[in-house]
Amino acid sequence: MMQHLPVLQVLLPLLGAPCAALLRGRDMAWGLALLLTGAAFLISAVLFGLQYNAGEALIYDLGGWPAPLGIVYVIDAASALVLPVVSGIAFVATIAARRLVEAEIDARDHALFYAAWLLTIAGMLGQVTTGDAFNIFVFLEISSLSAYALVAMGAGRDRRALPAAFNYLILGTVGATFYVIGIGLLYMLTGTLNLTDLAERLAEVESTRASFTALAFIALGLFLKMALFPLHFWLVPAYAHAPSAVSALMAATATKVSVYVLIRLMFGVFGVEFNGLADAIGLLILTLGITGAFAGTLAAILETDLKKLFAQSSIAQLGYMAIGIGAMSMTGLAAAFIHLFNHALMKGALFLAIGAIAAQAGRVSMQSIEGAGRQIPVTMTAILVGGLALIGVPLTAGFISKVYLVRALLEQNFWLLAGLTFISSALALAYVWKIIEAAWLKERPENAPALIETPVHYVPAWLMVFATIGFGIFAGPLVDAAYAAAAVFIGGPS
Amino acid sequence: MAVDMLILALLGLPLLASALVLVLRDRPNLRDGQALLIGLMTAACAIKLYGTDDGATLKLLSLAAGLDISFTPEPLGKLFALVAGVLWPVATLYTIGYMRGAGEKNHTRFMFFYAIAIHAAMGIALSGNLLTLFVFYEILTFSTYPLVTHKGTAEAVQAGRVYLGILVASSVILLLFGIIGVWVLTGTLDFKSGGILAGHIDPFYVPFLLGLFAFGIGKAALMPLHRWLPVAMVAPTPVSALLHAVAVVKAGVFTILKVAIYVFGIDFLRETGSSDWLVWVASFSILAASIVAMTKTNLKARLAYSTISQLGYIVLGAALATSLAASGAAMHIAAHAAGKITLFFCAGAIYVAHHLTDIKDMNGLGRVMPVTYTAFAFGALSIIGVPPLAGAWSKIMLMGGALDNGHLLVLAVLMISSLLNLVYLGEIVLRGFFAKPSGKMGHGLKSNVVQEAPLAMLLPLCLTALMSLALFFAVDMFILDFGG
Amino acid sequence: MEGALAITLIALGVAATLAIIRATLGPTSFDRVLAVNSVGSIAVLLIAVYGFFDGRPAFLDIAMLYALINFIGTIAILKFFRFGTLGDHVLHEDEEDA
Amino acid sequence: MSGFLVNASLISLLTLIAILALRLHRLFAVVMLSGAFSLVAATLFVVLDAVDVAFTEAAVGAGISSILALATLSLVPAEEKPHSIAFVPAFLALATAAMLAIAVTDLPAFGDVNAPIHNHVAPEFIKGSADDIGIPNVVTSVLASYRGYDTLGETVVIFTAAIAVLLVLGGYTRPHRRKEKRRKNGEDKDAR
Amino acid sequence: MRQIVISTALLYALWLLLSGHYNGLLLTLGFFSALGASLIGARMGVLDEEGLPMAILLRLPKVTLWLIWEILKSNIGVVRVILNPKLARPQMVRVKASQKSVAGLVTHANFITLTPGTVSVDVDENENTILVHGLTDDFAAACLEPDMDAKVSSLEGK
Amino acid sequence: MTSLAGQWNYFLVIALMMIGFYAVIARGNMVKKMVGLTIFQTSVFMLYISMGKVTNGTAPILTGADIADGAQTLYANPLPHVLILTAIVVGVATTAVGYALIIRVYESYGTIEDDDLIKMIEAEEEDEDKIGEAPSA
Amino acid sequence: MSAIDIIHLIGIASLLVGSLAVIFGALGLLRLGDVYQRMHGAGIVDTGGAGLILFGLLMLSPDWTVTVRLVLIGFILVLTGPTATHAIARAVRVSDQEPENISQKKNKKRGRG
Amino acid sequence: MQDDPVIRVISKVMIPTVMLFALYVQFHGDYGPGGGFQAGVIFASAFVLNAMIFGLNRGRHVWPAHLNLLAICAGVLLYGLTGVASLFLGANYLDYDVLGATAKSGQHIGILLVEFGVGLTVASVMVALFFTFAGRPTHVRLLSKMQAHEGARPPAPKDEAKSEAKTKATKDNKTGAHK
Ligand code: NA
Ligand code: NA
Repeated sequence: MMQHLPVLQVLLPLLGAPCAALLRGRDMAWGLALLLTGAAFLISAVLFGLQYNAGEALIYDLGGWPAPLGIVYVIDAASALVLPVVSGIAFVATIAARRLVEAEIDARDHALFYAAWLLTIAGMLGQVTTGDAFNIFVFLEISSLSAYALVAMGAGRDRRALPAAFNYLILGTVGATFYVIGIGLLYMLTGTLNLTDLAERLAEVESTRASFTALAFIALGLFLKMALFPLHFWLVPAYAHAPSAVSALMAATATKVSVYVLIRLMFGVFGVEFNGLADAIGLLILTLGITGAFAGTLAAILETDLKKLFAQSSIAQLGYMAIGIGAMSMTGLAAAFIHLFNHALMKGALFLAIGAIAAQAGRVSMQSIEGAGRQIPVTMTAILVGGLALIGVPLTAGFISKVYLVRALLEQNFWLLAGLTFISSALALAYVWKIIEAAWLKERPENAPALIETPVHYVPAWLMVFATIGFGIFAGPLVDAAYAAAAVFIGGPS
Repeated sequence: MAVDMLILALLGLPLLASALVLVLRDRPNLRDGQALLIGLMTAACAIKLYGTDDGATLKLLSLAAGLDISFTPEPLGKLFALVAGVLWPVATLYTIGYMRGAGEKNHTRFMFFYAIAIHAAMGIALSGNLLTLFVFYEILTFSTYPLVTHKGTAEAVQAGRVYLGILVASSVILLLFGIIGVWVLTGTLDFKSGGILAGHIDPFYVPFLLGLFAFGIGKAALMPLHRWLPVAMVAPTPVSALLHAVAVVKAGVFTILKVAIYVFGIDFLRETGSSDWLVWVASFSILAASIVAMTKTNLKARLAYSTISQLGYIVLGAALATSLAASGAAMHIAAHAAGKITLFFCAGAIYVAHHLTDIKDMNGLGRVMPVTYTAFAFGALSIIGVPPLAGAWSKIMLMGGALDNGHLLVLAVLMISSLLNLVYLGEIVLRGFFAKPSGKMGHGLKSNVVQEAPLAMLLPLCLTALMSLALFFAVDMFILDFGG
Repeated sequence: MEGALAITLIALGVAATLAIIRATLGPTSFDRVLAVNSVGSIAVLLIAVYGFFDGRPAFLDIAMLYALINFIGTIAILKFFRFGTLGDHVLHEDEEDA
Repeated sequence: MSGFLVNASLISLLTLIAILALRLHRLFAVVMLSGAFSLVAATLFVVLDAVDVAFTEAAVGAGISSILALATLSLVPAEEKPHSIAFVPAFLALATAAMLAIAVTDLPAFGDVNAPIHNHVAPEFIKGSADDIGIPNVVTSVLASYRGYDTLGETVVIFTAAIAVLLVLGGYTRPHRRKEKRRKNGEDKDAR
Repeated sequence: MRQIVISTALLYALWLLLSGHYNGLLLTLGFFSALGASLIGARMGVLDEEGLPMAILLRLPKVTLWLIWEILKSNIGVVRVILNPKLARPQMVRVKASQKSVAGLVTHANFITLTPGTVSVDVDENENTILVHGLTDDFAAACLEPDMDAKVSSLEGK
Repeated sequence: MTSLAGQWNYFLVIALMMIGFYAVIARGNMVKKMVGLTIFQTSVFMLYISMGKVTNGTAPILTGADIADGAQTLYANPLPHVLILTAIVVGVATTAVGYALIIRVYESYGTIEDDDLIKMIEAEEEDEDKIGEAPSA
Repeated sequence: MSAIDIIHLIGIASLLVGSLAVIFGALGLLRLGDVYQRMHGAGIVDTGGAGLILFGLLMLSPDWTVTVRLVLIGFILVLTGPTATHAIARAVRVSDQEPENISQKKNKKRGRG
Repeated sequence: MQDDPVIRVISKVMIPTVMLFALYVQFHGDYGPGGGFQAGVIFASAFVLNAMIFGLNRGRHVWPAHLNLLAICAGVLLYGLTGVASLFLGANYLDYDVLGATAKSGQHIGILLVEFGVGLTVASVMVALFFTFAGRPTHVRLLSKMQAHEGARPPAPKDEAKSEAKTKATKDNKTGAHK
């Protein structure tokens, strides 16, 4: 059965969804989701090990049809790194979901909710694993469609979830359609959809305008999906008004997967030397990245709603990932992978902690957490550590991200850009500190509802916090894995 | 004891103290007692370490390839460890007296973060590479933040914002930039005698890189990044002692010195003339801060600007880039530490005993608090640079370094600044002993009745005053060779 | 034979265009429904005729499907007009009270 | 050339319908035009030899989509607020189109039998459908076997849509009590 | 039950006509498809006298040629009006129908609509009347003739 | 290098695509947006199907002779057809979810026009901030 | 001239006449005065046009599977075409959008009936 | 719509025909256009027609919601588990070769099964979609409820199409009363 692990890890949540939809008993669907995400996490960990030992990509021919005839699953150093992120966070978010969903979603909807939950996870895992350009689109849509519904479920508390979900749907679909146009052009030029085959055959026709346009459409589509500035405006309302469990899952994983797909196509198919345009493309992405970093951070500083604040911060953090990509180098790509990994942990921790509060207090604003540092110290400490990691304080995962990001920029002699990156990350201090001050330096208002915390509330967030610190202190394996992942796309160490 | 063990002890003992503080939070005497005891042990270890030979490196862990947390004691670091280690028990004793005397709340939290700050200072002192240094530098920042905002008033919160804003922003924007820049340029972050940069960088860019460090190290309070220091005066006096003498600003100037010596290499700096600009910035900082200090009538504020001015000497020492100047700077770390802690202890004692903060209200107070004022005079004279007190040597060494380097104008700066020191510190001593009581002093106090602060406070300030004296005679400890 | 088929195709195309024009002009909604229904019928014929270029029954299956869908679509639109819903006609609150 | 005429007239017709759909404010008319659009599009697919696609487009675009749109219009206002031309979107659309148009000039000519896509992989599908799978409809072979995994995904997408709609609109799994009551009272005329 | 059998048979015949592939699997699937469609149809309640008017279906071929002729005639009549729209004299007439079954009535109504120039607008199954829109006086008058009514009634038999 | 004349089909499709895309991003009415999206997507389908076309080819359903001894006839490329079948399904799935959301939006806001919605949401957010400030003020 | 040729000729003729009918029908849809009248135009498309074209194709049919389908399409059109037209007519009648001139006549007829 | 005998009777004839046509399309996907997806849509349209003509409740009665949900899931599972069967027979996921005696027959069986799964899911999903959309009470009711219960909500924009529908409905109600 070992050789089937690549497909099983997507299949479990995928086929688990219809089973979950049929379950009726209390918590049954949740139990199933927990079981399946746990299994997926386990499998992805095993796959990571298998791939590491093999030292080369594991290929799985679906339907027994070899590429390029059929669709293949590819476990290489890159997908082996991203899979555990998605499945691990999915697992932890599922643990937390029980309490959050109970508080925020009508009990009659739970079975369907967890079905959609599993679908969105399966969709993301599928996108990461597949080696087929069109199959990416199919799984992208599985995860997106279920995500639209999950976001809309926030309407039980906040009706703004509905227009947010609708706009998310429109822009998500436009993004996906752009992607499909790009893939269509590529197909027309090469006659294949298999990514490896595409890369080989594209080399012959890469100097055509059509191949460049294909890249532009694919990139635009994925920029939309990954909420890269200035195509980010759908993200904040969607994450802010979604149910807390959904915010946590999506904020930590959804956009990352699109970043990964972008890397896979930009570097894996078009190649870093593409058409002699690397510099121009890199510069464009760098510009968008740094602008997004500033725009997101500044917007976060002005926010008073914590979910929105951290959603804005996600825009900034995605900007950093774009910066890594835009450096168009081995280190840059490794940095993007490192940050992709680390940011998933930090945002997971933050949104899970905020979710624990939201489940009690509804909207989590600056005002509603005044003095919370004393009432729920464990939860608030999770937010503190997550916030410090966002700033990039040493011994947190965020520090490692930043070090490699800036290293990548400096290697390419982008000193000014490196400086700007530092400035924008320091600005994160402003919004993190607003929270710290509200939580610890203000007294809890007398009329404010009492907040409580039990292990159920904070354990999921703290799992992520431990990971954030753990990967901040023992980052070596992660860095190695990220470099190995980058080496998939850019041959050899630079 | 092996060097490794000493390093671990110096890092571990403060952590142990902080843990015990939490454990013993409901038993104040035990809590404070153990802190004092561990402080003394730390001081002993620091002294022991100072006597050992160099060369051992302790690699604690590796974040990633090339990113190690490692410790390498070298003369400068051992000196800073010594300063922090010896002053910590003294400051702890003083803190116990102050916190109880002034009736401050949250004593446990205070003691906890205080110990963490010492831990961070030790980490900085012994750091074997830039990454380690940076990590502990940030720990120091964040662990002192709760101390600065200890009072929890709106003013304290605002001060905390400025404190954290300047220190964190400067470090994560500029310092980290510089560190990663060095990493990319040289492929290493380890401190090495003679520096690591030579040959890896176009000399044209060296001044800029140096600038990243000089301003990135906000704790050195080089103008214009000095604002955090005066505003932090809102915190209780033991915090001021910690900031100005034991750990924080010393960590800043220590870092500058260490970077200049072990990363840039003073020869490389001098030969390329890359630090000339810093000489003038430091000089400006020295004079400007002194002048501002003269305008302040709040005692702690005046002391704060005095510190900014004095830190300029140390930066100047680094910027002059000769072995003698660097030794002078190192000497001044110790000398100023001893002197300034005395002054702050005295200010705290005055506040606890009489709730006075403004210099104008302190006319004639010397007669009410003779011990305190005598100690104050010792500290002031040391800082002004009057023999036989420690500050005299460091100024002489700096002047020598300036001569070596041909910066004659610096001599003038040093002399003028000594004059200014004399004016703004002397005024306090003179008012205390010779002026007629006035203002608040007039109410309910008889100028001929001695009314000192509690013994727990008095003892430390006498100790530190004597240290200022003792250091003058121990000068050969500080003649270090940095190869320039 | 090809010529006749081509002429038929063109004729059907012209007819479809005329019908679309009617669908646009209206003026009543029923004119539009009628016109769109005719477009459907014409499309059925168009595909049937086009299939003859290939001489394959596959196309006629599509034509058959068209005819069925066209009917269901028309019924749906009319139901929508008449009752304002495709589901059950529900009384309004005020009517219910009356 | 005749191919050109048929295609061009069909696409022109589609363009006409699209513009009308864009300009009309009565939404039910828009929905009907959208249905007509699908019918004509399906006809175009027939002309382009994509019979399976035509079949699907007819059933889905003209059938289910229109019915869902009508069901929606029965619940929301059927009139659009008038709008003037928005220049930024118009510019964006033009820019996108221009980008594509430039790309297209590089592509193999329409219907070119020597284009890469007709000579790589696709011949193997056509051959394999006969030799390996043994069914005449190559589209079915590719859909269900060669790319069967995509089709599993497609099925899941449809499943997802159902889950999503049931979540968003609820209702389906739990009948409205009021309606149940009315049915009992025999008031529900349409349902008798 | 009887209806299900009839329906299954009819639908299976339809399957056989459409299929064109007569292997065991498809013949079996076809049978079950026909049966399934009939069973669901029965469950929907569409397989009653109205939905499965065997009498009319069986006799339908009798009138086919006549109907085609009628359709052609009226086509020409309407084309004339289209060429000269002024000829149109639209009007509504109510036609009394003699059919006994609803299916017969519906057949009548659809025959009316099938012949252009007349459209059945409203069919009243209680009063057995059909409201017809005629394009001209002639068309309207033609529906009132008993000709078509009789033909349809003959389809019902008995 | 192929001549411009060989690409006419693509140009026409692109023009159509533009109309759909414009409707999606320019129109404030949600139903209109959905219709625009459908047109946009359908025109992409046409792009794909156009590329699968082979001049003088036929639908990719093998005739009897070809099944027996390999493909002799010229067939259209079946792969774009398969891809577009999937895309159509995805499209209708999206449409269904979109309409469901539109219904819910209307039920909770009383409008399906973007600009009205934005105003209402802004007002809501202002209220929220006011409520947020009240106790501490 | 063989029988096949004659059948083909009939088919072609039928197609051409059918084309004409479809055009006339669509023209009627466009030209006639109100919605009721236009239904008669649409009726031509559905009956004469469709019938003749399908008959023409039937004559040209290459094999019996095609024949079967053509007949079936014819059946479906005969069933659904008039039903749809009737449904539209009835919808017009119950709506408020009935053409003016008709309503008056209708009332008259009603009065008479 | 069933008050009109023409529509009613013709629909009754059409519904089984459409269903059979759907099944024909389902099982002849190997030979001609169509397959599970198209068949599912067509099959569902028979249900839609039935529900539009005879009312949703009668439609629900024919095919209850919980069964429908079961069918939705069963179709997906049928597809997915066909692939799992390949796994157990020692081949890769969705490799149908091992499902039959020969590779070709295996492919036939596999395609038949998965296409049926697709058809089942699609048909039941389309039915579910229609019933969910069409079964929703009209907004007029909801809005008035909303205003009554939740106080100040913005009033719905005045909608003429709706009031048309309303009068029509009322009229229909009256004309149908003689029954
Ligand atoms: Na459509
Ligand atoms: Na098929």
